[in-house]
Amino acid sequence: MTASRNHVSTASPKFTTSEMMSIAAARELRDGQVCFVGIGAPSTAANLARATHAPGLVLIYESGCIGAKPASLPLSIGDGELARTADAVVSVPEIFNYWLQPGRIDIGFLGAAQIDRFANLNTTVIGPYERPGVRLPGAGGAPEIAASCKEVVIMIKQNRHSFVDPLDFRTSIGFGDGPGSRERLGLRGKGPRMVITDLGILRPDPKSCELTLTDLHPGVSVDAAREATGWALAVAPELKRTSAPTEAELGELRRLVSMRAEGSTK
Amino acid sequence: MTASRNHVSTASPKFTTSEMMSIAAARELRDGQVCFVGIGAPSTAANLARATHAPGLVLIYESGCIGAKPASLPLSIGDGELARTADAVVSVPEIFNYWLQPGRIDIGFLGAAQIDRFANLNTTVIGPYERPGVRLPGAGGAPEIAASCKEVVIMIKQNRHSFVDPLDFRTSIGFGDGPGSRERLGLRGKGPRMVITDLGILRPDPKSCELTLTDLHPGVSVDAAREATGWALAVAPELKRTSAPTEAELGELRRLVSMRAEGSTK
Amino acid sequence: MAEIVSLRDAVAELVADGDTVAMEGFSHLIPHAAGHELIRQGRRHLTLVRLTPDLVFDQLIGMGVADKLVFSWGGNPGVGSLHRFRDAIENGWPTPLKIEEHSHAGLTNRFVAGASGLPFAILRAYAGTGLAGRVASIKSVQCPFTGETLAAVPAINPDVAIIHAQQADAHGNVQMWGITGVQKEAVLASSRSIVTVEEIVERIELRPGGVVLPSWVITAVAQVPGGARPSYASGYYERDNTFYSEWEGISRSRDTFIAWMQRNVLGVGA
Amino acid sequence: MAEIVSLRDAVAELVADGDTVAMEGFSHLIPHAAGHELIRQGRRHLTLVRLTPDLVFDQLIGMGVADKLVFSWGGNPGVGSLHRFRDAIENGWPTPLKIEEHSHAGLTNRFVAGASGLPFAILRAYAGTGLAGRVASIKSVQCPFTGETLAAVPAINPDVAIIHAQQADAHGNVQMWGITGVQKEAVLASSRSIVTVEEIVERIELRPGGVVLPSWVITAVAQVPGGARPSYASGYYERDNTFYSEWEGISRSRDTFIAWMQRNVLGVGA
Repeated sequence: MTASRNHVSTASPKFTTSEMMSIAAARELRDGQVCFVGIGAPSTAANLARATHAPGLVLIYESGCIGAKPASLPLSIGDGELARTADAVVSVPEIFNYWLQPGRIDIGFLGAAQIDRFANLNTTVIGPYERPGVRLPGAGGAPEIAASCKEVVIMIKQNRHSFVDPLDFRTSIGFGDGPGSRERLGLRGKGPRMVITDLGILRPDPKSCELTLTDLHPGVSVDAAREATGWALAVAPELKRTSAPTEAELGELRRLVSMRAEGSTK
Repeated sequence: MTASRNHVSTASPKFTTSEMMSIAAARELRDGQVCFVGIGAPSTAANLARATHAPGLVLIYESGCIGAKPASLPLSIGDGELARTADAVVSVPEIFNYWLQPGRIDIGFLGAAQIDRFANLNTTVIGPYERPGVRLPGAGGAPEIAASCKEVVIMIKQNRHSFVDPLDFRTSIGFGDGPGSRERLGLRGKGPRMVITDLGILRPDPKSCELTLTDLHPGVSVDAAREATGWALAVAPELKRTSAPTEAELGELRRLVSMRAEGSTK
Repeated sequence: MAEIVSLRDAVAELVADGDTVAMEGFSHLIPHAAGHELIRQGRRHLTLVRLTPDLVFDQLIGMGVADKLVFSWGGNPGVGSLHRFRDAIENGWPTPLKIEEHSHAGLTNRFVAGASGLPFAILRAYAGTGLAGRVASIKSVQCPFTGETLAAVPAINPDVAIIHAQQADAHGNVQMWGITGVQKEAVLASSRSIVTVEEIVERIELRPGGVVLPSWVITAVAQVPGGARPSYASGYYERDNTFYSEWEGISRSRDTFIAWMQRNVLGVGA
Repeated sequence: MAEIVSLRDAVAELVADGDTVAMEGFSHLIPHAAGHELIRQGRRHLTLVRLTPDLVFDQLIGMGVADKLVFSWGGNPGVGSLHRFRDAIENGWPTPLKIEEHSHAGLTNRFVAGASGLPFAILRAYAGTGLAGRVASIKSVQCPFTGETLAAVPAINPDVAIIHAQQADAHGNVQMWGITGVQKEAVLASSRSIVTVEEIVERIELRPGGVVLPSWVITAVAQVPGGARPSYASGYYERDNTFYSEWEGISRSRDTFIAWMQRNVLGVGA
């Protein structure tokens, strides 16, 4: 909770859009929730939440670490720091079968390369599957995180490459083809609660399930968000403005990120 | 390997029929084999083998103990001594799913209340199932031990109550209804290799699968074995005579049994 | 998150008449004290679930707590029969007891399916036995790849799981070690759970063979030192094998059984 | 019982061209040294299996060892792409690479089924995704109790499993600890297995979180200190995150990749 020593206290500290995205995501996690965390941006946000307003947040990584409390940001989902600080380390079969699949996780926290208007995600290929332009890493734990967690929060930078319709490949399901899709597929979790980008926050419309811009980060215009979206972006009638990062949030985020850099030289 | 201090060395020491049964069974286990052990007589025989000619016998108990090396005979399959001396203790789901089911165990070692001519076993009820005269403990691990181990060795006292045809209930399968039964049921193990009783040893006929008396323990007559069998007992043309227990075997058996008695007062 | 409460309050709040209650412990860490509390509070019409019903289930059945038993091996390990269990099945005393009977492999996989959020489990089991065809919760399924037929058993998802463990911390995280049976699966398969523990420690230090259940999958933790006796708690006390042998005599007649229960369970506070 | 041999002999005797080889290690204990030995011995036409192919699989694929990859996530964790993996899929260099792609949940359950001697596993997975319908090893099955439809995946039973662990004893019993992924299942599912270890100890003392594989389920144990580098071995050395970052530059071009392999793998003894 200590501010970074390098940062001068001001009423509105400067921050990057990536930092705003991490901080907006961290704010969405409540103390005591159980959170299945993908690596990268989701892990940064979850650890920021744990280091600030949600010290009792339970972090679960697909490597088998339950209740990990890393002092620095892990570089991979299997870092030794996660295992050393976990309440329990279980096998990979167990983490998927006993912990994720039954729907006992509150929040699944995912990133992706592409997202569509129903918050379906692509982490598989850009271009045709058989002869891809870019081969992405693939599914990993994402399809079952997306299906089985009670709710899902997605972090993704918003631009014409990432916000596309249709996806080149549907790796993980959000709301499928729209209302009723998840129910027809027998999925237990409620699906994406929100998508947090570097420009703002989108939430599914309660009726149409279509992602709707509901919040803009400081300094971002609706037009900029529309311009960064590969379909006609729905915008909520009353747009909220995200509060700028506090000094405490920014300081803690920067501390975590700098510790990762140090950790990587070990 | 030390003889009991209480026993005077003679050329042919005195022994009970139960002792002969344990010793005959122990002799059938070879060093380095992996043996899934039921409690009671099978556990006694397996631990006797490990204490005498088969120090590298790997004992597996359904409580999850792999490679248990108890110094005294366990009273239950879940004794602390088994866990303390095991190479690994795993969960009960794991012991059945990863260790027994795939057929990686050499020998399954079973007892029963009743056996029929095809070495099927009953540990469920005496009398009708819905209104039993005697309710027995039930299946436990036996049906899958009988089905999945590469071979099965059965220990049972031979009399008109235990050697019956038909069984009151078929809890665990030997050769089912005879030749081809196991194959039709898709069982992977070869089934019972032998049945060791207090009177002798029976082995399945290679063609008919019917249990055939092949060995008589010292002092037992064919007529006595026939009299103790609830069906017309098949007898091998060349009957072998079991060697009497050696002093070393008896001494070790008695030491193990006496240590159980001591252990039970803890 | 688990609440740390008294055993009396845990049973009062979390176990209702008619519930399905799994009490696990495979020859180790058997929740005897919790069973006695169920008896003292006069629970009725329970469906009791356990792979290896032994003395505490004999007591629960003999006191008329259960309408039904789901099990795979019922006996006094290393000693012999459970006489109260037999009396209930053979003679309907004190009340008829319905049974649903599996093998260990089958019932353990019912817990696995329950813990996994699956409606059923597949296994190689029951082929050629009298259980197949007789027990409604044993069916079969075909492999969609090889066509092979396998046994299928339905998930079991009890209302309450009750287990005993060595340690909890102040947050309600639990650790057990030694033979841990199917306790993790029983807790994860159940809607609610009660864990009695030998002691509440400042901080759980992971042990070799330690199995941890985090607080957020447990409903209530109660400190009950000796809560597994006459079973044992590895690292705390040994199995009272003498009592297991004595139970044969105590339980053989209805009168000696009732007298023993009056003296040792009903007349004793939680 | 496991034989204790050199890594060179283990690979020479147990891995043949055309074999299906699972090399497991979930961001920990990744068997790099064994992978390099496969490259040095010039194995060809392997089907490689791994949940998380990363640097050592990039190297194996880039050196033309594999015809096919069965996997669920292929990347340089925390860094980015695997360029040799991408070059093989996107451009067929140095040889076309067939892929069979699952999610972690699906592939891990294929190992579980393989270790369990079952022909398939059931799970809640793939519904509504592009993998269902595209991947032949994803089918469905109906619950015989509830009628619910679940995903089914076939068991995977590799010819050889290769893993790295911290310790073995002189009998070939193995212990690993920390994140242990799906290594136990990989060994139990495979016909043969090679375990490289940091050290051979007098006697295995069970650790918290320790997973033991007894000697009699292992084919060969080879002592290879540092055999997981640049991955890590909990209790022995840390992950070389710098090298993971540098691999991005090394692997990006075919030339720098080949030069690195020549210098650091082909020119070095086992």
